[in-house]
Amino acid sequence: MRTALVTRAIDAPALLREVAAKEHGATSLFLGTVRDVNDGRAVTGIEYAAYAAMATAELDRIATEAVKCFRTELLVVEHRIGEIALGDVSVAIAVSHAHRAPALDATRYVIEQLKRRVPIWKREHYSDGASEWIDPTRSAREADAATGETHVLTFDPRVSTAS
Amino acid sequence: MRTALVTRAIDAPALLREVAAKEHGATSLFLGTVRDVNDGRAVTGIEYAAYAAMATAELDRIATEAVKCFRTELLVVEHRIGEIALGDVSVAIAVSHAHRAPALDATRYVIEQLKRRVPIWKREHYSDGASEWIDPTRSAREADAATGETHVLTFDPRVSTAS
Amino acid sequence: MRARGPYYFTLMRVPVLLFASYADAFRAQQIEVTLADGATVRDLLARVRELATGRALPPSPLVALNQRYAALGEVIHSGDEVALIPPVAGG
Amino acid sequence: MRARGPYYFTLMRVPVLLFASYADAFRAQQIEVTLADGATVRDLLARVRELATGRALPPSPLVALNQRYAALGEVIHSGDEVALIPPVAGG
Repeated sequence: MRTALVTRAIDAPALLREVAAKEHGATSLFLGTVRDVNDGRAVTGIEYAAYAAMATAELDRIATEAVKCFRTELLVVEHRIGEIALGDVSVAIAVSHAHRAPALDATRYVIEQLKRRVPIWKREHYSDGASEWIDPTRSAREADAATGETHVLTFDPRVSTAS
Repeated sequence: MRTALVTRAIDAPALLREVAAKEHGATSLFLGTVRDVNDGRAVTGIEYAAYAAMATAELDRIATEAVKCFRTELLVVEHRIGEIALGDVSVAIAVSHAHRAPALDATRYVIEQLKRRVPIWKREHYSDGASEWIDPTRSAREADAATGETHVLTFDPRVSTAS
Repeated sequence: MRARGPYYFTLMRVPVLLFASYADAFRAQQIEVTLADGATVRDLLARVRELATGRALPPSPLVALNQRYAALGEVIHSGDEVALIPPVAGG
Repeated sequence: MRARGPYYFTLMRVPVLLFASYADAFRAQQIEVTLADGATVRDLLARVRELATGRALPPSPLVALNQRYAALGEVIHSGDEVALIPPVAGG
Protein backbone atom coordinates (compact mmCIF):
# COMPACT_ATOMS: atom_id res chain seq x y z
CA MET A 1 0.00 0.00 0.00
CA ARG A 2 1.26 3.47 -0.88
CA THR A 3 -0.36 6.88 -1.07
CA ALA A 4 1.21 10.16 -2.18
CA LEU A 5 0.56 13.75 -3.12
CA VAL A 6 2.75 14.45 -6.13
CA THR A 7 3.70 17.56 -8.07
CA ARG A 8 4.82 15.70 -11.20
CA ALA A 9 2.84 13.89 -13.88
CA ILE A 10 1.17 10.68 -12.71
CA ASP A 11 2.53 7.62 -14.54
CA ALA A 12 -0.42 5.22 -14.83
CA PRO A 13 1.52 2.33 -16.43
CA ALA A 14 4.06 2.52 -13.58
CA LEU A 15 1.22 2.21 -11.05
CA LEU A 16 -0.10 -0.86 -12.89
CA ARG A 17 3.35 -2.43 -12.65
CA GLU A 18 3.57 -1.48 -8.98
CA VAL A 19 0.43 -3.44 -8.04
CA ALA A 20 1.07 -6.44 -10.29
CA ALA A 21 1.49 -9.76 -8.48
CA LYS A 22 1.56 -13.27 -9.88
CA GLU A 23 -1.01 -14.49 -7.36
CA HIS A 24 -3.43 -11.68 -8.27
CA GLY A 25 -5.74 -12.23 -11.25
CA ALA A 26 -7.47 -8.84 -11.30
CA THR A 27 -6.17 -5.30 -11.56
CA SER A 28 -8.31 -2.18 -11.47
CA LEU A 29 -7.16 1.33 -12.32
CA PHE A 30 -9.13 4.55 -11.98
CA LEU A 31 -7.88 7.83 -13.43
CA GLY A 32 -9.38 11.26 -12.84
CA THR A 33 -8.51 13.74 -15.57
CA VAL A 34 -9.08 17.46 -16.05
CA ARG A 35 -12.12 18.16 -18.21
CA ASP A 36 -12.29 21.08 -20.62
CA VAL A 37 -15.81 22.07 -19.64
CA ASN A 38 -17.48 22.28 -16.23
CA ASP A 39 -21.03 23.56 -15.68
CA GLY A 40 -20.98 24.81 -19.25
CA ARG A 41 -17.91 27.04 -18.80
CA ALA A 42 -14.78 26.53 -20.94
CA VAL A 43 -11.93 25.56 -18.62
CA THR A 44 -8.39 26.49 -19.66
CA GLY A 45 -6.46 25.15 -16.68
CA ILE A 46 -6.70 23.77 -13.18
CA GLU A 47 -4.86 24.24 -9.94
CA TYR A 48 -5.09 21.79 -7.04
CA ALA A 49 -4.18 23.01 -3.54
CA ALA A 50 -4.01 20.83 -0.44
CA TYR A 51 -3.68 20.95 3.30
CA ALA A 52 -0.73 18.71 2.64
CA ALA A 53 -0.15 17.18 6.06
CA MET A 54 -3.79 16.30 6.59
CA ALA A 55 -4.40 15.26 2.96
CA THR A 56 -1.50 12.84 3.25
CA ALA A 57 -2.83 11.49 6.56
CA GLU A 58 -6.41 11.21 5.30
CA LEU A 59 -5.36 9.48 2.06
CA ASP A 60 -3.41 7.04 4.18
CA ARG A 61 -6.41 6.41 6.43
CA ILE A 62 -8.66 5.76 3.42
CA ALA A 63 -6.14 3.39 1.83
CA THR A 64 -5.73 1.56 5.14
CA GLU A 65 -9.51 1.15 5.42
CA ALA A 66 -9.61 -0.29 1.88
CA VAL A 67 -6.70 -2.64 2.53
CA LYS A 68 -8.43 -4.01 5.63
CA CYS A 69 -11.91 -4.19 4.14
CA PHE A 70 -10.99 -5.70 0.76
CA ARG A 71 -7.95 -7.70 1.90
CA THR A 72 -5.20 -6.67 -0.45
CA GLU A 73 -1.97 -4.84 0.27
CA LEU A 74 -1.48 -3.96 -3.39
CA LEU A 75 -3.21 -0.60 -3.52
CA VAL A 76 -1.62 2.65 -4.65
CA VAL A 77 -3.13 6.14 -4.70
CA GLU A 78 -1.52 9.28 -6.11
CA HIS A 79 -3.09 12.73 -6.23
CA ARG A 80 -1.43 15.51 -8.15
CA ILE A 81 -1.15 18.98 -6.62
CA GLY A 82 -0.36 22.32 -8.32
CA GLU A 83 -1.11 23.64 -11.79
CA ILE A 84 -2.13 20.92 -14.21
CA ALA A 85 -3.14 20.99 -17.84
CA LEU A 86 -6.37 19.88 -19.51
CA GLY A 87 -6.41 16.14 -20.04
CA ASP A 88 -3.74 15.53 -17.42
CA VAL A 89 -4.34 12.93 -14.74
CA SER A 90 -5.19 14.49 -11.37
CA VAL A 91 -5.74 11.29 -9.40
CA ALA A 92 -4.92 7.62 -9.93
CA ILE A 93 -5.94 4.57 -7.94
CA ALA A 94 -4.51 1.16 -8.79
CA VAL A 95 -5.49 -2.04 -6.99
CA SER A 96 -4.80 -5.69 -7.61
CA HIS A 97 -6.47 -8.66 -5.96
CA ALA A 98 -6.80 -12.38 -6.45
CA HIS A 99 -10.41 -11.75 -7.55
CA ARG A 100 -12.17 -9.09 -9.59
CA ALA A 101 -15.01 -8.01 -7.29
CA PRO A 102 -12.86 -6.78 -4.40
CA ALA A 103 -10.40 -5.15 -6.82
CA LEU A 104 -13.25 -3.12 -8.34
CA ASP A 105 -14.90 -2.46 -4.96
CA ALA A 106 -11.66 -1.19 -3.43
CA THR A 107 -11.12 1.19 -6.35
CA ARG A 108 -14.59 2.64 -5.95
CA TYR A 109 -14.27 2.90 -2.18
CA VAL A 110 -11.06 4.89 -2.43
CA ILE A 111 -12.27 7.38 -5.06
CA GLU A 112 -15.59 7.95 -3.27
CA GLN A 113 -13.96 8.49 0.12
CA LEU A 114 -11.17 10.59 -1.37
CA LYS A 115 -13.70 12.94 -2.97
CA ARG A 116 -15.56 13.34 0.33
CA ARG A 117 -12.75 13.47 2.87
CA VAL A 118 -9.33 14.47 1.54
CA PRO A 119 -8.63 18.20 2.03
CA ILE A 120 -7.73 19.08 -1.54
CA TRP A 121 -9.24 22.01 -3.43
CA LYS A 122 -9.52 22.75 -7.11
CA ARG A 123 -9.39 26.18 -8.72
CA GLU A 124 -10.57 26.34 -12.32
CA HIS A 125 -9.29 28.97 -14.72
CA TYR A 126 -11.76 29.98 -17.44
CA SER A 127 -11.33 31.29 -20.95
CA ASP A 128 -12.69 34.70 -19.86
CA GLY A 129 -9.76 35.15 -17.44
CA ALA A 130 -11.79 34.43 -14.31
CA SER A 131 -10.94 31.68 -11.86
CA GLU A 132 -12.90 30.01 -9.10
CA TRP A 133 -12.52 27.53 -6.28
CA ILE A 134 -14.88 24.66 -7.00
CA ASP A 135 -17.45 23.83 -4.32
CA PRO A 136 -19.01 20.43 -5.17
CA THR A 137 -21.62 20.97 -2.43
CA ARG A 138 -22.91 24.18 -4.00
CA SER A 139 -24.55 22.74 -7.09
CA ALA A 140 -26.32 20.19 -4.86
CA ARG A 141 -27.53 22.94 -2.52
CA GLU A 142 -28.64 25.16 -5.39
CA ALA A 143 -30.51 22.28 -6.95
CA ASP A 144 -32.24 21.70 -3.61
CA ALA A 145 -33.14 25.39 -3.32
CA ALA A 146 -34.56 25.35 -6.84
CA THR A 147 -36.77 22.35 -6.20
CA GLY A 148 -37.60 23.21 -2.59
CA GLU A 149 -36.09 19.94 -1.40
CA THR A 150 -34.05 19.82 1.74
CA HIS A 151 -32.45 16.39 1.65
CA VAL A 152 -28.76 16.35 2.39
CA LEU A 153 -26.71 15.26 -0.59
CA THR A 154 -23.39 16.08 0.94
CA PHE A 155 -21.35 13.99 3.27
CA ASP A 156 -20.09 15.14 6.65
CA PRO A 157 -16.87 13.29 7.39
CA ARG A 158 -17.17 14.16 11.07
CA VAL A 159 -20.09 11.80 11.33
CA SER A 160 -19.13 8.75 9.31
CA THR A 161 -15.46 8.62 10.21
CA ALA A 162 -15.96 8.95 13.94
CA SER A 163 -14.85 5.75 15.62
CA MET B 1 -16.56 1.49 -28.94
CA ARG B 2 -14.30 -1.36 -30.03
CA THR B 3 -14.03 -5.02 -29.12
CA ALA B 4 -11.52 -7.59 -30.30
CA LEU B 5 -10.12 -11.04 -29.80
CA VAL B 6 -6.35 -10.70 -30.14
CA THR B 7 -3.46 -13.15 -30.36
CA ARG B 8 -0.78 -10.64 -29.37
CA ALA B 9 0.03 -9.03 -26.01
CA ILE B 10 -2.60 -6.56 -24.76
CA ASP B 11 -1.20 -3.03 -24.46
CA ALA B 12 -3.02 -1.46 -21.50
CA PRO B 13 -1.48 2.02 -21.85
CA ALA B 14 -2.57 2.09 -25.50
CA LEU B 15 -6.15 1.29 -24.44
CA LEU B 16 -6.04 4.14 -21.90
CA ARG B 17 -4.99 6.50 -24.68
CA GLU B 18 -7.69 5.12 -26.96
CA VAL B 19 -10.52 6.03 -24.55
CA ALA B 20 -9.09 9.39 -23.44
CA ALA B 21 -11.26 12.42 -24.28
CA LYS B 22 -10.98 15.97 -23.06
CA GLU B 23 -14.64 16.11 -22.08
CA HIS B 24 -14.32 12.93 -19.99
CA GLY B 25 -13.10 13.30 -16.41
CA ALA B 26 -13.02 9.62 -15.43
CA THR B 27 -11.25 6.61 -16.90
CA SER B 28 -11.55 3.06 -15.61
CA LEU B 29 -9.38 0.14 -16.63
CA PHE B 30 -9.78 -3.50 -15.66
CA LEU B 31 -7.13 -6.10 -16.39
CA GLY B 32 -7.45 -9.84 -15.95
CA THR B 33 -4.10 -11.59 -15.59
CA VAL B 34 -3.03 -15.22 -15.41
CA ARG B 35 -2.50 -16.35 -11.84
CA ASP B 36 0.20 -18.82 -10.84
CA VAL B 37 -2.10 -20.83 -8.58
CA ASN B 38 -5.69 -21.95 -9.02
CA ASP B 39 -7.52 -24.18 -6.56
CA GLY B 40 -4.19 -24.84 -4.89
CA ARG B 41 -2.51 -26.26 -8.01
CA ALA B 42 0.65 -24.63 -9.40
CA VAL B 43 -0.15 -23.32 -12.88
CA THR B 44 2.67 -23.12 -15.42
CA GLY B 45 0.76 -21.77 -18.41
CA ILE B 46 -2.63 -21.02 -19.85
CA GLU B 47 -4.35 -21.47 -23.17
CA TYR B 48 -7.50 -19.62 -24.18
CA ALA B 49 -9.68 -21.03 -26.95
CA ALA B 50 -12.73 -19.37 -28.43
CA TYR B 51 -15.69 -19.94 -30.69
CA ALA B 52 -14.27 -16.95 -32.49
CA ALA B 53 -17.25 -15.81 -34.55
CA MET B 54 -19.68 -16.01 -31.65
CA ALA B 55 -17.21 -14.64 -29.09
CA THR B 56 -16.68 -11.62 -31.29
CA ALA B 57 -20.43 -11.16 -31.72
CA GLU B 58 -21.19 -11.63 -28.03
CA LEU B 59 -18.42 -9.24 -26.95
CA ASP B 60 -19.87 -6.73 -29.35
CA ARG B 61 -23.37 -7.22 -27.93
CA ILE B 62 -22.11 -6.75 -24.37
CA ALA B 63 -20.18 -3.60 -25.28
CA THR B 64 -23.22 -2.23 -27.10
CA GLU B 65 -25.39 -2.86 -24.03
CA ALA B 66 -22.84 -1.00 -21.86
CA VAL B 67 -22.60 1.89 -24.31
CA LYS B 68 -26.37 2.31 -24.29
CA CYS B 69 -26.86 1.80 -20.57
CA PHE B 70 -23.97 3.95 -19.33
CA ARG B 71 -23.97 6.49 -22.17
CA THR B 72 -20.43 6.57 -23.40
CA GLU B 73 -18.98 5.55 -26.75
CA LEU B 74 -15.45 5.36 -25.35
CA LEU B 75 -15.32 1.74 -24.33
CA VAL B 76 -12.76 -0.80 -25.53
CA VAL B 77 -12.54 -4.51 -24.75
CA GLU B 78 -9.78 -6.89 -25.82
CA HIS B 79 -9.55 -10.58 -24.94
CA ARG B 80 -6.41 -12.51 -25.72
CA ILE B 81 -6.65 -15.98 -27.28
CA GLY B 82 -4.00 -18.70 -27.54
CA GLU B 83 -1.12 -19.66 -25.24
CA ILE B 84 -0.29 -16.99 -22.72
CA ALA B 85 2.28 -16.79 -19.95
CA LEU B 86 1.81 -16.34 -16.20
CA GLY B 87 1.27 -12.69 -15.33
CA ASP B 88 0.22 -11.79 -18.86
CA VAL B 89 -2.98 -9.85 -19.40
CA SER B 90 -5.82 -12.05 -20.71
CA VAL B 91 -8.55 -9.42 -20.83
CA ALA B 92 -8.65 -5.62 -20.71
CA ILE B 93 -11.62 -3.28 -20.46
CA ALA B 94 -11.09 0.48 -20.70
CA VAL B 95 -13.90 3.01 -20.37
CA SER B 96 -13.99 6.77 -20.08
CA HIS B 97 -16.95 8.92 -19.12
CA ALA B 98 -17.67 12.47 -18.03
CA HIS B 99 -18.32 11.08 -14.53
CA ARG B 100 -16.77 8.38 -12.38
CA ALA B 101 -19.79 6.29 -11.36
CA PRO B 102 -20.85 5.24 -14.88
CA ALA B 103 -17.22 4.68 -15.89
CA LEU B 104 -16.80 2.22 -13.01
CA ASP B 105 -20.26 0.68 -13.51
CA ALA B 106 -19.64 0.09 -17.21
CA THR B 107 -16.32 -1.62 -16.47
CA ARG B 108 -17.94 -3.95 -13.99
CA TYR B 109 -20.87 -4.66 -16.29
CA VAL B 110 -18.59 -5.69 -19.14
CA ILE B 111 -16.34 -8.01 -17.11
CA GLU B 112 -19.30 -9.68 -15.35
CA GLN B 113 -21.20 -10.25 -18.59
CA LEU B 114 -18.07 -11.32 -20.46
CA LYS B 115 -17.34 -13.99 -17.84
CA ARG B 116 -20.90 -15.32 -18.08
CA ARG B 117 -21.61 -15.09 -21.79
CA VAL B 118 -18.60 -14.96 -24.10
CA PRO B 119 -17.71 -18.42 -25.49
CA ILE B 120 -14.06 -18.50 -24.48
CA TRP B 121 -12.46 -21.42 -22.66
CA LYS B 122 -9.34 -21.68 -20.57
CA ARG B 123 -7.05 -24.67 -20.33
CA GLU B 124 -4.57 -24.62 -17.46
CA HIS B 125 -1.27 -26.45 -17.64
CA TYR B 126 0.07 -27.67 -14.30
CA SER B 127 3.56 -28.29 -12.99
CA ASP B 128 2.86 -32.08 -12.90
CA GLY B 129 2.37 -32.08 -16.71
CA ALA B 130 -1.42 -32.36 -16.57
CA SER B 131 -3.76 -29.87 -18.19
CA GLU B 132 -7.44 -29.20 -17.77
CA TRP B 133 -10.26 -27.13 -19.22
CA ILE B 134 -11.53 -24.90 -16.43
CA ASP B 135 -15.23 -25.14 -15.58
CA PRO B 136 -16.14 -22.19 -13.34
CA THR B 137 -19.57 -23.74 -12.68
CA ARG B 138 -18.07 -26.92 -11.24
CA SER B 139 -16.62 -25.49 -8.03
CA ALA B 140 -19.98 -23.82 -7.36
CA ARG B 141 -21.83 -27.09 -7.95
CA GLU B 142 -19.40 -29.07 -5.82
CA ALA B 143 -19.70 -26.54 -3.01
CA ASP B 144 -23.49 -26.88 -3.22
CA ALA B 145 -23.26 -30.66 -3.13
CA ALA B 146 -20.96 -30.51 -0.11
CA THR B 147 -23.28 -28.23 1.84
CA GLY B 148 -26.52 -29.75 0.59
CA GLU B 149 -27.60 -26.40 -0.81
CA THR B 150 -29.32 -26.19 -4.12
CA HIS B 151 -29.30 -22.49 -4.93
CA VAL B 152 -28.16 -21.62 -8.44
CA LEU B 153 -24.90 -19.72 -8.51
CA THR B 154 -24.47 -19.92 -12.23
CA PHE B 155 -26.00 -17.77 -14.87
CA ASP B 156 -27.94 -19.04 -17.87
CA PRO B 157 -27.47 -16.58 -20.71
CA ARG B 158 -30.48 -18.03 -22.54
CA VAL B 159 -32.72 -16.53 -19.91
CA SER B 160 -31.33 -13.09 -19.25
CA THR B 161 -30.35 -12.15 -22.77
CA ALA B 162 -33.60 -13.12 -24.40
CA SER B 163 -35.27 -10.02 -25.80
CA MET C 1 -43.19 -28.84 -54.55
CA ARG C 2 -40.87 -31.75 -53.91
CA ALA C 3 -42.24 -35.27 -53.69
CA ARG C 4 -42.32 -36.58 -50.10
CA GLY C 5 -39.71 -39.15 -49.18
CA PRO C 6 -40.37 -42.28 -47.15
CA TYR C 7 -40.60 -40.13 -43.98
CA TYR C 8 -43.46 -37.91 -42.97
CA PHE C 9 -40.99 -35.15 -42.04
CA THR C 10 -38.25 -33.89 -44.29
CA LEU C 11 -34.91 -34.72 -42.68
CA MET C 12 -31.93 -32.39 -42.44
CA ARG C 13 -28.35 -33.15 -41.60
CA VAL C 14 -27.16 -30.56 -39.10
CA PRO C 15 -23.47 -29.95 -38.41
CA VAL C 16 -22.86 -29.22 -34.73
CA LEU C 17 -19.72 -27.33 -33.67
CA LEU C 18 -17.85 -28.54 -30.59
CA PHE C 19 -15.26 -26.69 -28.52
CA ALA C 20 -12.84 -27.19 -25.63
CA SER C 21 -13.93 -29.97 -23.25
CA TYR C 22 -16.77 -31.07 -25.58
CA ALA C 23 -14.39 -31.33 -28.52
CA ASP C 24 -12.10 -33.43 -26.31
CA ALA C 25 -14.98 -35.67 -25.16
CA PHE C 26 -16.28 -36.26 -28.70
CA ARG C 27 -12.73 -36.31 -30.13
CA ALA C 28 -14.03 -34.02 -32.87
CA GLN C 29 -14.53 -30.34 -33.51
CA GLN C 30 -17.74 -31.03 -35.35
CA ILE C 31 -20.35 -33.79 -35.43
CA GLU C 32 -23.40 -34.19 -37.61
CA VAL C 33 -26.89 -35.17 -36.45
CA THR C 34 -30.02 -35.86 -38.44
CA LEU C 35 -33.09 -33.91 -37.41
CA ALA C 36 -36.61 -33.64 -38.69
CA ASP C 37 -37.60 -30.34 -40.21
CA GLY C 38 -39.09 -28.25 -37.41
CA ALA C 39 -36.90 -29.87 -34.74
CA THR C 40 -36.04 -27.77 -31.72
CA VAL C 41 -32.91 -27.32 -29.65
CA ARG C 42 -34.43 -29.83 -27.21
CA ASP C 43 -34.70 -32.39 -30.04
CA LEU C 44 -31.10 -31.69 -31.02
CA LEU C 45 -29.87 -32.38 -27.49
CA ALA C 46 -31.88 -35.63 -27.31
CA ARG C 47 -30.30 -36.78 -30.58
CA VAL C 48 -26.77 -35.87 -29.42
CA ARG C 49 -27.32 -37.80 -26.18
CA GLU C 50 -28.11 -40.95 -28.21
CA LEU C 51 -24.54 -40.92 -29.48
CA ALA C 52 -22.05 -43.08 -27.58
CA THR C 53 -20.11 -40.00 -26.46
CA GLY C 54 -23.26 -37.97 -25.83
CA ARG C 55 -23.28 -38.98 -22.20
CA ALA C 56 -20.29 -36.68 -21.69
CA LEU C 57 -22.71 -33.73 -21.83
CA PRO C 58 -23.91 -32.07 -18.62
CA PRO C 59 -27.65 -32.13 -17.79
CA SER C 60 -28.47 -28.95 -19.69
CA PRO C 61 -25.70 -27.84 -21.99
CA LEU C 62 -25.86 -24.42 -23.64
CA VAL C 63 -26.62 -24.36 -27.34
CA ALA C 64 -25.96 -21.52 -29.75
CA LEU C 65 -27.90 -20.96 -32.96
CA ASN C 66 -26.28 -18.61 -35.42
CA GLN C 67 -23.89 -17.33 -32.75
CA ARG C 68 -26.54 -16.56 -30.15
CA TYR C 69 -27.57 -18.59 -27.12
CA ALA C 70 -30.78 -20.44 -27.90
CA ALA C 71 -33.67 -21.55 -25.67
CA LEU C 72 -34.70 -25.23 -25.66
CA GLY C 73 -37.86 -24.52 -27.64
CA GLU C 74 -36.22 -22.68 -30.51
CA VAL C 75 -36.62 -24.27 -33.94
CA ILE C 76 -33.52 -25.23 -35.90
CA HIS C 77 -33.59 -24.47 -39.61
CA SER C 78 -31.51 -26.02 -42.35
CA GLY C 79 -28.34 -23.95 -42.75
CA ASP C 80 -28.34 -22.66 -39.16
CA GLU C 81 -24.95 -22.55 -37.48
CA VAL C 82 -25.37 -24.83 -34.47
CA ALA C 83 -22.88 -25.14 -31.60
CA LEU C 84 -22.71 -26.80 -28.19
CA ILE C 85 -21.17 -24.38 -25.71
CA PRO C 86 -19.23 -25.79 -22.73
CA PRO C 87 -19.22 -23.72 -19.52
CA VAL C 88 -17.40 -20.54 -20.52
CA ALA C 89 -14.24 -19.44 -18.72
CA GLY C 90 -13.04 -16.23 -20.31
CA GLY C 91 -11.79 -13.17 -18.49
CA MET D 1 0.71 25.34 39.65
CA ARG D 2 0.55 28.69 37.85
CA ALA D 3 -1.13 31.66 39.54
CA ARG D 4 -4.52 32.46 38.03
CA GLY D 5 -4.69 35.55 35.81
CA PRO D 6 -7.47 38.12 35.89
CA TYR D 7 -9.81 35.67 34.12
CA TYR D 8 -11.49 32.68 35.63
CA PHE D 9 -10.39 30.58 32.64
CA THR D 10 -6.87 30.45 31.37
CA LEU D 11 -6.80 31.88 27.85
CA MET D 12 -4.95 30.41 24.90
CA ARG D 13 -4.10 31.94 21.55
CA VAL D 14 -4.94 29.39 18.87
CA PRO D 15 -3.58 29.65 15.32
CA VAL D 16 -6.18 28.55 12.74
CA LEU D 17 -5.05 27.40 9.31
CA LEU D 18 -7.03 28.58 6.28
CA PHE D 19 -7.04 27.18 2.76
CA ALA D 20 -8.41 27.84 -0.71
CA SER D 21 -11.64 29.90 -0.65
CA TYR D 22 -11.36 30.52 3.09
CA ALA D 23 -7.81 31.83 2.71
CA ASP D 24 -9.10 34.10 -0.08
CA ALA D 25 -12.03 35.34 2.05
CA PHE D 26 -9.83 36.09 5.06
CA ARG D 27 -6.93 37.27 2.88
CA ALA D 28 -4.70 35.14 5.08
CA GLN D 29 -3.45 31.57 5.30
CA GLN D 30 -3.67 31.68 9.07
CA ILE D 31 -5.57 33.67 11.69
CA GLU D 32 -5.33 33.57 15.44
CA VAL D 33 -8.22 33.47 17.90
CA THR D 34 -8.26 33.64 21.67
CA LEU D 35 -10.12 30.82 23.41
CA ALA D 36 -10.67 29.84 27.01
CA ASP D 37 -9.02 26.64 28.15
CA GLY D 38 -11.55 23.85 27.61
CA ALA D 39 -13.13 25.58 24.60
CA THR D 40 -14.71 23.34 21.98
CA VAL D 41 -14.80 23.42 18.20
CA ARG D 42 -18.21 25.08 18.54
CA ASP D 43 -16.65 27.87 20.61
CA LEU D 44 -13.90 28.27 18.03
CA LEU D 45 -16.44 28.72 15.24
CA ALA D 46 -18.40 31.28 17.29
CA ARG D 47 -15.20 33.25 17.85
CA VAL D 48 -14.24 33.12 14.16
CA ARG D 49 -17.70 34.36 13.20
CA GLU D 50 -17.20 37.46 15.37
CA LEU D 51 -14.39 38.54 13.05
CA ALA D 52 -15.35 40.96 10.28
CA THR D 53 -14.54 38.33 7.62
CA GLY D 54 -16.06 35.50 9.64
CA ARG D 55 -19.36 35.94 7.86
CA ALA D 56 -17.72 34.44 4.76
CA LEU D 57 -18.03 31.04 6.43
CA PRO D 58 -20.87 28.67 5.51
CA PRO D 59 -23.40 27.63 8.21
CA SER D 60 -21.41 24.67 9.45
CA PRO D 61 -17.84 24.65 8.18
CA LEU D 62 -15.67 21.59 8.71
CA VAL D 63 -12.93 21.89 11.29
CA ALA D 64 -9.86 19.69 11.62
CA LEU D 65 -7.96 19.15 14.87
CA ASN D 66 -4.51 17.65 14.48
CA GLN D 67 -5.25 16.65 10.88
CA ARG D 68 -8.51 14.86 11.62
CA TYR D 69 -12.06 16.08 11.16
CA ALA D 70 -13.45 17.15 14.53
CA ALA D 71 -17.00 17.15 15.90
CA LEU D 72 -18.45 20.40 17.30
CA GLY D 73 -18.15 19.20 20.90
CA GLU D 74 -14.46 18.28 20.77
CA VAL D 75 -12.22 20.20 23.14
CA ILE D 76 -9.32 22.20 21.73
CA HIS D 77 -6.06 21.97 23.63
CA SER D 78 -3.16 24.39 23.57
CA GLY D 79 -0.77 23.30 20.84
CA ASP D 80 -3.44 21.54 18.74
CA GLU D 81 -3.17 22.06 15.01
CA VAL D 82 -6.48 23.68 14.08
CA ALA D 83 -7.76 24.21 10.53
CA LEU D 84 -10.94 25.33 8.82
CA ILE D 85 -11.66 23.05 5.89
CA PRO D 86 -13.58 24.46 2.90
CA PRO D 87 -15.72 22.01 0.89
CA VAL D 88 -13.18 19.58 -0.55
CA ALA D 89 -12.87 19.09 -4.31
CA GLY D 90 -10.12 16.58 -4.93
CA GLY D 91 -10.22 13.73 -7.37
